[in-house]
Amino acid sequence: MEILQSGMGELFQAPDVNAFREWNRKKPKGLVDKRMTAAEAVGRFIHDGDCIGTELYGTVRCPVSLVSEVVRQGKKDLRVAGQGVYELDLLLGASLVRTLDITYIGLEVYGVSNCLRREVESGRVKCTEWSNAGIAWRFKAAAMGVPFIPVRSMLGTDTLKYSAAKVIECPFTGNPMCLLPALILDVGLIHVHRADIYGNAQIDGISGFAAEMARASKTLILSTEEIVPTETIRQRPDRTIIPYYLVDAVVEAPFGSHPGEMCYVYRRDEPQIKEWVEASQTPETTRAYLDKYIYQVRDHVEYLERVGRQRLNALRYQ
Amino acid sequence: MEILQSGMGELFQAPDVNAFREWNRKKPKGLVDKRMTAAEAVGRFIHDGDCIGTELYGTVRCPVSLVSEVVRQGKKDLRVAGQGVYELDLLLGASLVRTLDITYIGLEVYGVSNCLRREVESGRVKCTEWSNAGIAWRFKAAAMGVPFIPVRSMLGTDTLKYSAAKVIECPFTGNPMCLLPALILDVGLIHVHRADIYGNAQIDGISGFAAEMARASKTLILSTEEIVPTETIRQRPDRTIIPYYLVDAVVEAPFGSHPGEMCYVYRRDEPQIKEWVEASQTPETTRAYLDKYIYQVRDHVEYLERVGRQRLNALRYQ
Amino acid sequence: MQSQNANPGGYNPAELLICTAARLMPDNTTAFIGTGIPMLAASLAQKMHAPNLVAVFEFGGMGAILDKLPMAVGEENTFHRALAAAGILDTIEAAQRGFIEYGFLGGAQIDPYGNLNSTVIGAHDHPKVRLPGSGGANDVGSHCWQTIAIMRQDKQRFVEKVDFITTPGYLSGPGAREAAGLPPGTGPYRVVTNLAVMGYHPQSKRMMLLATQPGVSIEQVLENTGFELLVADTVEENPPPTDEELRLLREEVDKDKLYI
Amino acid sequence: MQSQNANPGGYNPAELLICTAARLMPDNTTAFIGTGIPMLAASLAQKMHAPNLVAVFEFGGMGAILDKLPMAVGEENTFHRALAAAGILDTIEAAQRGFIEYGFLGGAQIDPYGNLNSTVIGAHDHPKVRLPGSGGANDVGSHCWQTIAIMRQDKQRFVEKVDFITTPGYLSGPGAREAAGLPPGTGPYRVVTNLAVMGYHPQSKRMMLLATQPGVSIEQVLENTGFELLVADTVEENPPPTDEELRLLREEVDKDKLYI
Repeated sequence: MEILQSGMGELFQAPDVNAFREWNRKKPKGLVDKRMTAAEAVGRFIHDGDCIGTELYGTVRCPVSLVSEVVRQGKKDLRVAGQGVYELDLLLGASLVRTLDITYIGLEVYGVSNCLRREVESGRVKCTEWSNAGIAWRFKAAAMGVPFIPVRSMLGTDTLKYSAAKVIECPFTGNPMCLLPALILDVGLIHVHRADIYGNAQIDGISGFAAEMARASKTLILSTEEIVPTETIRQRPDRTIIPYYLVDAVVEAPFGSHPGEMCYVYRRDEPQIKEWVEASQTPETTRAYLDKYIYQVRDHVEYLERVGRQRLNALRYQ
Repeated sequence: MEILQSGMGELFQAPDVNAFREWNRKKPKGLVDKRMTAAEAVGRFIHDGDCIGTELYGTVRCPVSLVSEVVRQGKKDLRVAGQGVYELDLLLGASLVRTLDITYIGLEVYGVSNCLRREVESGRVKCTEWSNAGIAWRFKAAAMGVPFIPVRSMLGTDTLKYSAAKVIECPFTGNPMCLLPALILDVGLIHVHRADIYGNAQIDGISGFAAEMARASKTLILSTEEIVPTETIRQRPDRTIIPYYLVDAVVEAPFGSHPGEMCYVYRRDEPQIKEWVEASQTPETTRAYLDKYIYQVRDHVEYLERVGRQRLNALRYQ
Repeated sequence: MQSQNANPGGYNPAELLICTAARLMPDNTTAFIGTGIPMLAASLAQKMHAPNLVAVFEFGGMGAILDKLPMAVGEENTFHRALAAAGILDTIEAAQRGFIEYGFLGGAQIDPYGNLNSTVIGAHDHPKVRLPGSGGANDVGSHCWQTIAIMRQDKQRFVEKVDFITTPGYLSGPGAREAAGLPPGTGPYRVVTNLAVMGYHPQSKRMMLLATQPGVSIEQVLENTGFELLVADTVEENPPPTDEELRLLREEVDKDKLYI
Repeated sequence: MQSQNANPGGYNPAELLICTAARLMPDNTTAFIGTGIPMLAASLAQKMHAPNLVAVFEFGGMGAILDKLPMAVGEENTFHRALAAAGILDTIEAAQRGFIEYGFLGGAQIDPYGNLNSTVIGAHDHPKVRLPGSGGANDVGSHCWQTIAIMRQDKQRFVEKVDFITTPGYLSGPGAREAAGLPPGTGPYRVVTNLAVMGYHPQSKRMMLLATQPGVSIEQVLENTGFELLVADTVEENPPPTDEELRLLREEVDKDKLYI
């Protein structure tokens, strides 16, 4: 069973599933009230240099209020995994990122990310490449508790060459297979439709890679549109996509994905996204945007007031 | 990357993911009415010698009406995968099985399966061993479209020695890992709570390994407690656990899991299960049971009549 | 069994096993629960000292409130008012990831290292008795931090060498699990029988008698063990089931007399 | 672009690309759809000749009815009255299993074998321009049976050698995909641009001009290609968008003028 190729990208986080097991064993299994403010959650659980990730993608169900708090507290040298539009752009715009397990960071219909360009082209941020499913599969491997997962993406390309994947000869079929190393996050940030005070969480619509990332995170901070009674969870246990024992903090955050969307609840705020697209073009205007929406507001409530209740309500599905 | 150990059990079905791709490409992608009788579905899609599997387990949401039809039609030399209580016992009792990818076949609180004992101890059925999760993971590998999946079950045991798994040295950590070969079924049989005429299906409560097995089956026969309008599916697309394009036949079968249970709909029929436990002890009484409930009834409707509507209704949750 | 006669209040062997197992389940922890005695023990523990014992059932139920007893591993009662109802891979992968502390196991044979056989008596390819097979046992025994075997104790069941290692105990002894690739720090914790409670010697990993059941002597335990059983320096005698335990068990846990 | 002036009815370059792409989508098939032109093309195809075109969106939407246009890959409109709304692994694994026939791709550069670059211009570790990266492109290009690239055509984009192979085309030529372990029988199918529609030579796997857009000459296509482009024996000229196509596009598909 030969190793045919090894990607030369740096592996920013070791797939140490045994250490992950030890960590998970120590997480509390009792039903503990985990509600706290974003300031407290980010302050307690995110450290400079941590390997973090966000879910979902493309301004859809993104943990914007949590990421804004990370920016506000200036957590730095972050090793960030994933794909992002607005939420990862904020971290890059604030120069808080040291490495990227990157698959896609851009502004979708509005083009490339200027923040990404500035940070990477200057050499401040180092990138290891993956595909979208590649990152999700890496979370899946960690969620399974195994150090790698075999896939048929990335084969034959520079994406693989600049990744930390390996190609082996399949011991059952003899064909080349790509093995992706598990990606265990120090901290995962996920925004959900509803959760109870213990962290049992439900999501409506597409699930993205929430199930996988939640299970791949040593520490998991949830923000939620609303807190619901545990009885709501117990009535429909098959809707629990994230069980409480994975969760370390539950932060109530209505409009927590704004200016992104939350399916069935509110649409995305196109003017504000365009405001960011414009602002992100230069460091100075980027800074001004961050001042306006993050540094100069105390918390998510103040942010929502700055945006304006009337404007927010207009985004709601009736 | 060394192969440390190879299980000496026979691999009854090759993990040929490329052939599986070709097969899946040819499956119809249009919305076609797939309703048919169990007789038609089993007659058209199951052949002597096929590799088949059933879901769930332990008299819970089992495709009993479909398996009964397989017995009725005498499909033989079957290669059967999985775990079972009543439903696989029927196949063994009717001597239709040639090989077993076995994890557990027994009568749970009522003890060992006499049908299994007779068939295996006589040498009529050959077994390759796996764990419960092992079989589900093998389906998961097939569902992913990859020839194997790494796990940490089965290591160090005779379960592995008599399986067709392999142990390799992990190229990322150096630790031994068990690789399970993908299990691609010729035909999968699944009973669901509701489906539309195209095969879009929902399940309530625990999902067992329905998602994985459905995606690991070249041909998938669904039985369903009820047929619902497609609009019901479209209203809650996040409840679709089996999308229509996986499905080849939709068989309406209220009480399709009887004498097993269907969560939230009806309880299991303890007296009839005990009747089987008793009957299965000798070949003669086994045959008499099969006569009574399968060979001498034309179809599932006649079966339900023989059981008795009043008795069935008493099993319903109010 | 002796216990029934030894206790003036009167309890049957099943009740004794259930109460003994229930006492081993702490509050605020996770345990893989199978049908039968572990289920009753978990329900009793929830009603006694462990209201927040999180019962995990292999086919997807997590955190059920065990008001009614299931007769099968996937039944509705395994996810009755549960916190989550997922699938088998979600629960076993949670165990593989280190989230499940305890697992309960049974078997036809057990050896001094806690290896369990539930596959065959005799040779695999020409078995004297074909047993059901691993089921989830191998998974539970591989991934849970601590496993507890519940069995009837006699020389046919407690043997020097099992005919087939279905589920890993300490395999051939110290270090063998880790060498095989099983997660470090996992392995057999207790064996609960009608006669005794046993653990494992911390260095040699061989089975060791820790406590006898009420009215059972150390000699009786040794006579009913087919291998050399280590004996702890101090062997306690388990207190019998209390009136409250028996009342809960009979009036609430198994009020329909499904099991006891 | 030339096409706008060449057509008396008047349509813009985006409308031309959308109509050209829509015509490539048959009914009763599956296609991976990304934001932008593929989305509009899929919606138009559903309203024209392909009511049962199954649009699959990477992050989980399958079989949506495309009444409204999404601005992002995971937006509610990607699973509006869909048949299933799952997660990214469910859709990509369906592709890995062979269920997805067509995939749409874009990129900053394409080479004669259909390899695409959306990662960097310049060297990876010292890029002139850091582009967004693969996203789902590599997955779509690896697993779908047939991929269709939609791009603007000029010599900067159609190059002999891309700076970085983000997404596999035919790699270095015939047999290279299979040798790399990619699924046999997959690969680039068409390239749709403002100037032409290209395919690939069945043996050499090099890009080949099949049809020009309305009013565009073969020479114009060759002049705007940075490598030797094969030319089919017969090169058709695509018919311009029909009145009905344009009406549906403007009045129904993109009635809020989000894209066109």
